[in-house]
Amino acid sequence: MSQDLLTLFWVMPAVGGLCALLGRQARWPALAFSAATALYGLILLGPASSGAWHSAPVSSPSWAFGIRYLLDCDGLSLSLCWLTAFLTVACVIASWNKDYPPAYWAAFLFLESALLGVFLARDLFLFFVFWEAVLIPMFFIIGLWGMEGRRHAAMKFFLFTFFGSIFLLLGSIALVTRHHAATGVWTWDMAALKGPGGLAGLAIFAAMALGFAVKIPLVPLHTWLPDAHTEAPAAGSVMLAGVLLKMGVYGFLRILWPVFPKLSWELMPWLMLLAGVNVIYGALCAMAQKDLKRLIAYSSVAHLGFCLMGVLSRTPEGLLGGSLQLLNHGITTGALFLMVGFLYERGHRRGLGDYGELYGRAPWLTFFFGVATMSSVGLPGLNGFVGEFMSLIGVARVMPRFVFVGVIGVTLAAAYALPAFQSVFLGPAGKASVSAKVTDLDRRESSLLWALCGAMFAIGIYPAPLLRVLEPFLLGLVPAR
Amino acid sequence: MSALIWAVSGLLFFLGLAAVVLRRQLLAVFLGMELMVVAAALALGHEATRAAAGAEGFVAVLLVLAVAAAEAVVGLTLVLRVHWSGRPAEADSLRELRG
Amino acid sequence: MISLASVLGLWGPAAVLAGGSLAVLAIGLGASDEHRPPAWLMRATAAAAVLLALALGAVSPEAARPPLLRGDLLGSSLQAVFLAAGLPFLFMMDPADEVPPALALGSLIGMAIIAVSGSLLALFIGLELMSVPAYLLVARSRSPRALEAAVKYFFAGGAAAALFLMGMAVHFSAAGSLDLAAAPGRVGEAGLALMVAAALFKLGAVPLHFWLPDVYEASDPELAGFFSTGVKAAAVLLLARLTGISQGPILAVLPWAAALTILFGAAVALRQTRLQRLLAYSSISHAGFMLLAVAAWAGQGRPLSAAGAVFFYAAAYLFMSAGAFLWLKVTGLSERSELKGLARSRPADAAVLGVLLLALAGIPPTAGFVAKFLVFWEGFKAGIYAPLVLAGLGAFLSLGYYLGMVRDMYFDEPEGEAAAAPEAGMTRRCLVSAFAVLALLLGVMPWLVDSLRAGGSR
Amino acid sequence: MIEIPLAVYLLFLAPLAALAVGFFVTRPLKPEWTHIPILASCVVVTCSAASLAGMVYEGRGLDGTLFYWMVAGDWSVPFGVRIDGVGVSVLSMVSLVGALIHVYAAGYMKGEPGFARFFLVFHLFYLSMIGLLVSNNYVQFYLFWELVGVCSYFLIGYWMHKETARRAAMQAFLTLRVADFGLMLAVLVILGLYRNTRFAALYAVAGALPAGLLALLGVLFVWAAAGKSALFPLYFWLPDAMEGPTPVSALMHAATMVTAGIFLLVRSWPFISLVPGLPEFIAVVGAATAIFAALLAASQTDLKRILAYSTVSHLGLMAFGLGLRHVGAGVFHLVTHGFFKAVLFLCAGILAHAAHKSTVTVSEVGGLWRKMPLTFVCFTAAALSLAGFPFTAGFYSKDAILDAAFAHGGWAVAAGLAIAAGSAFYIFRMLFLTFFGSRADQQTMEHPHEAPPVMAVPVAFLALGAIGVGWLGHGLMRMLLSGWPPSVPPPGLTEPSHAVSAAALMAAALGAGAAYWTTMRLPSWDWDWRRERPALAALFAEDLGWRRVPAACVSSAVWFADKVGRVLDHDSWDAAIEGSAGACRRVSEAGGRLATGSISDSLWWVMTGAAALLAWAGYR
Repeated sequence: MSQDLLTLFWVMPAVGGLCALLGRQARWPALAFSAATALYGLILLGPASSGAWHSAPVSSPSWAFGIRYLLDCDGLSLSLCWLTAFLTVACVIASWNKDYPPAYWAAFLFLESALLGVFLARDLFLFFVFWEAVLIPMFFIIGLWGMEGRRHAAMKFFLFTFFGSIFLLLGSIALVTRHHAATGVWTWDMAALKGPGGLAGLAIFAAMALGFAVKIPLVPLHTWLPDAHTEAPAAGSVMLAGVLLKMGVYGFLRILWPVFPKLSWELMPWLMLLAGVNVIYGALCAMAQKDLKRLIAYSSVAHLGFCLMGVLSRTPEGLLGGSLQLLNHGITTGALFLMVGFLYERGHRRGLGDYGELYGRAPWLTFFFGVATMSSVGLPGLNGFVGEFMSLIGVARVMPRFVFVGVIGVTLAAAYALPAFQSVFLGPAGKASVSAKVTDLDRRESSLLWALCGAMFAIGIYPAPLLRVLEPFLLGLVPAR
Repeated sequence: MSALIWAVSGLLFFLGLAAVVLRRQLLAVFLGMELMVVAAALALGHEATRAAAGAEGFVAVLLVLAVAAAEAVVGLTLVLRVHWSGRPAEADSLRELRG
Repeated sequence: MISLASVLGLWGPAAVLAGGSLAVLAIGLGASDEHRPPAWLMRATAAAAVLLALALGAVSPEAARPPLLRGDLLGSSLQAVFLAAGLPFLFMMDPADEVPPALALGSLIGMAIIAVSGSLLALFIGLELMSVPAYLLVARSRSPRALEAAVKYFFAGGAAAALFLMGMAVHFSAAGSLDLAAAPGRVGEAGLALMVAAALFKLGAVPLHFWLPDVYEASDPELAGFFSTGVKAAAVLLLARLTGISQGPILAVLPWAAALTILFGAAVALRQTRLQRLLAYSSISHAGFMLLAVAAWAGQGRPLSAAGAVFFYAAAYLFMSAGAFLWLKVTGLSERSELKGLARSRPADAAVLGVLLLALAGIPPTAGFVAKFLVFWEGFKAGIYAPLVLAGLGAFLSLGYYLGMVRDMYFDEPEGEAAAAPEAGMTRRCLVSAFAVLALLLGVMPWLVDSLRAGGSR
Repeated sequence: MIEIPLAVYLLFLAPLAALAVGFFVTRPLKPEWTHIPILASCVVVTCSAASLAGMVYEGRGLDGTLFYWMVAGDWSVPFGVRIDGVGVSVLSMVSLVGALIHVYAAGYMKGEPGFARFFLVFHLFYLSMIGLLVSNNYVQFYLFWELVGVCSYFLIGYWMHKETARRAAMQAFLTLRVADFGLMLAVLVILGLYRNTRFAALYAVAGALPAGLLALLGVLFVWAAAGKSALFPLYFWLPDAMEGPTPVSALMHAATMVTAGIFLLVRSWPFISLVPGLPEFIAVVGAATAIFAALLAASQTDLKRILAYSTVSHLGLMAFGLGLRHVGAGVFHLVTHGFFKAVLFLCAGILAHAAHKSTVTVSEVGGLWRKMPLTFVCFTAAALSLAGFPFTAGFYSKDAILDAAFAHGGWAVAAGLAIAAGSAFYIFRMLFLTFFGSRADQQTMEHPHEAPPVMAVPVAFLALGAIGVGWLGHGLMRMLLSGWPPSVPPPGLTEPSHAVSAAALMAAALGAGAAYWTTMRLPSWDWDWRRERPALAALFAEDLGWRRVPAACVSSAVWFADKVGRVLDHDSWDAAIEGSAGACRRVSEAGGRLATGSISDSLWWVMTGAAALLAWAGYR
């Protein structure tokens, strides 16, 4: 019974997508199904927190080679599913009065169903199928309804991730064959698989980590991110930054840590170095950007660097902080991209110098953007701070000298986010500025942003309940040192 | 004795090969091909006498010659069609399909 | 004693096909020039013969030992594949006279013989019987350069046949018999090398592939579809038979040849402008994957469970490649630039080709992905790691043009007026979309492999 | 669990309620009434602060947890309250001065377009300052520390249309952010090693901390305090922060926010005092800042900028007192400074309000003591207190510091006296230029009028405080003892010997005389030296060249970011990846050319392939 409940969870948006495709007026079924999925997600809280899913009887027959249709849902997966579901509802509402064809709404619902699949799958093969299935809708969202350079950005996005996932596939197969060689059992269950030691283990770990690193993105492999974010439609960037970037870190948490407990601990310093480079490099690139969306894209590179740092430290604070920061970044950057989308709807421009003195014409937009910027800068009292601070505590407990890099990243965050906020919203309106065309948010848009800002404040002021939801799986990853 | 036969067969095979690869006219290439088949048939026939498995070798030679004949029919018609189409039956005249 | 079942199982398909071809010729001869028999009649009889052969093929023969013939599961399953490949070819053929169906049946007979052959001689005869009708079929294609392609195909095929013969002779001298049994010593291996070269030629492996693009480009789309699926499946079977009699040195080269084929095929296909030539090079790349599957299968000591990968790739490729070629025939497009903006002018066609291309690229949840996954899976079990990584990179390169075509269709504006869609019959469109749906479904319901594995381990 | 008195909850709940009511109710409906719930909450906060002060005076300190903020398995960060001597003494000053400035602001900001926005952020600042003073662990301290920084950004940049205000706000925020780097790193290092940052727990284990760690923590705390309390390296944001409205300058940049840095040093005193040489370093930095700022204050023409530099100077003085290990004197001066500096700022505000400008320069005012008597009286009282004349609050607290300087001897004495003289000089120069004899080339204000009561009454109260607070010295010292960490010598307040008082008075009188001589006797001296030596004037305008250093830092950071962002990331690395696609195209075309289309070539390839296979079979 329990597996079918989870199957219903990820199938619901797919069915919605089909309805949207067939119906003439696509946006109403899209809203109905995405809202239903979000509400359904809340119902799963009860069993998820009590870990009821994991003991689910293995009802599904095993296909060849031990591959099985296995779903499970614990705190970490559930919170990421919530993030996906609520951001999808936000995207549907945000692009409500724009005349998109039915395929647009269907693409978002298919994307949501594939993402839910990724977070619920516990079979490595099933995980991989969902992992790749996410690419197709996103490719079409960027490619069909994006900005001017969408063709190139969509191709670059797909090719980058596909390149990574080839190595993920090869690594998974090698892992399963090695596991069979060691234990004589064909299984693809993430919880049961144990990676080999020695050089083979290192090769498998490196291959799978490369697959995930492309998605995080770790710096050398990140050049698809700014293009994809800049060229995607507003709602597309929300989903891209809000959820797709989380799949990489989720992959580390869900697969690499349990399967390679000892090896991942030995490799921690090197990965931490990469995460540190991510933070500093992302912040510096963000400071150099002239386009608002590219700036937020590079800030995502920096924020994901923090998440990875926390997750790498394998301490209770670090793990929980990193995972919480995944959610926080989804909410904060989702809100930022929504607002840039609203701004683009009005002024059709994304440059930093194209606006100015918006506080008079659009006070509510300025207020919400200010709150989101402060949250992204990591102002305590908002959600950004809790996640980043706990991640850095994890780092401090494991590599005290390295926390210096993290704090420099936090300081640099202010150096790129605030000048951008000021030049767009408070600064002088140059002669080429289009601020005249900017009107304030309407009821639909501000209600959306009220929800997101409410979440930012709630998590910032009282994060304990959400941290308790995340705890069950993550505390198991703390190695007994 | 068998070494001599194999030498002759090898020589014939190599000559046919050279013709196939080096010559320009299609007919010459065709002859080279037939030469290679004949060389193989010779070797087969010789080995058939030595082998203990009965008539398998001889049957093989017969069938090979039959198949070579069928091939020749098809090959020559194609070469003639090229000739009739006004192009010299040269390897170089047939270069439109490239890349 | 040879039981009736085994004779039926082994000889049945070839005999029925021969009968069918004679019937077709008879109808053609019988009718005089004024009142020609209806065009579809010939193709219907041919199709009936193929269906009957398929049915007989399903009767799985035990390992009977009549001379020249020996059947096994891989043989009968690949036989089903190339017979199935014949059907769409016959169905989509332009209704001319009785000669093309007869030739097609002739070629199928050759393949059937390879499927059940137990000796090298039978293999040679099957190979030749498969190839010669093919030369004529190419010559009869409508393209202006059909003759040139046919000539190239003939001479290359003839040379390969000569090589095979010489290899057979050398092997015969070492082994003493023409049976498909391992020959002792280095001489036998040398003979085998020549024969494997001929098989690789037929498959289109890289150094020996130069004939393939010209032939596929000049022949009619449905014929090219038949070549890329039927003939290639038979070539795989031929190679599988040959690996049986090798001590090992040849087996070591196969994975590297496969990797080279995949990479070269994908690389060259990137910049092709004519669609049929692009699909030709992509079929070379897929041939590389099939070669890799055979290498992995042979590398593990030819267990039947590993044969699933070879079979499934051939089966999945049948739908994808035949679907793609038949799509060209139905829509009448030939240049890659004509694809630009197709999603707006002809959305249904664009969707069908989109699904086929995603399957060819091997993106989940399509059959192409499951096929590639199985190849990787068997490859890892066989321990050929480096070629697998190269194969993965080849798959990545192939994404360049498969996804490129999808991008052209969906993201670009149509240039110039849309080519007038030929009045292809609705039935043909349904056939092509059926292929696309199958390409999708096979990916989602991999029970097919399960059933084979269960069958194979018996 | 310690029973937490209601007063503590009120400290937080009252402002929160006022903010909620203000934001959701009065702002949309009646923006001009926003200040009413906020003033009410100020009163409640001041009363509860007073009750807590009484509680602590009787020796009943408190350190408890309200709720758990961050939680991870067994580890957690509490959100708690620590009511001890240090906290409450500064809290009572801040709450009282803050409340009065709120009242003043109600009058000063009436009619401003962003009235509601101003009061909401102003009160949020008030709440975060209070939270900072009562928090019981470093993480919560850091929370309010950052919140105060952000509120200062929005308040300094209140008049967004002015370019200078925006630049000042940004400069303030980024400088504070660079300073907070130190505090965050220190807190993380503590958490990394001890997983617990409660003051009580850390004080208990202070002695056992390794020397290296203590040194690092000490330096980081000093770096953070230097930023927030505008000590030498990072002081330049404070004078520019005068772009904000006067109540902001009064509350933030005189009485409360800038003292947060000193408060951090006092809170972390058990660690700093154990680091050999660090207190002396603080003393030197404090003294240098004080003298440097006093010199600059004397050269300014804008009233508020003079007071800004005077604040920098007095913060230096407090640090100087702390550095000389007289924590009591430092805290005492912090409290008294809060009062008299607030009065000075508010009077400057009244002058600006009368001139209907955001700020007034010395040349625009003169001879106002007859037209604005109340302002003159309050200003003079505060000026006397600042200069340290007997019976004023400043006298007691400044002399305590001078006493510490004399006890330390050597350079400290000279520095102490120089500071006393300097501060007397610039404050009396401002007094004479503003209120006495108008200069020949001065443009006097058209019709200066007395401030409305809503502004005058709070100034009067504060002026009384500026005088009377000095007498509470001993009561303050008793309060400081409660909750003082045992490992550190208690903060006593020694009675300054008559010799010290006399010397201080002498220095102050000297300063005042010099001010009188330069402003009244040589009326145009203040303007002449600027015209004759423009280079020197420019040098002073650039804080003796120190302003170029932060400007250089910012431009080099932007240059480096551009190098990394544009050149390294976009032009070279991204181009390389795009280039690889081009390379694939070239390989593909080469492969295509390989197929020449001639039969003999394809046959040649067939034969070579077969030969290769043959060789491979032969070779193995």
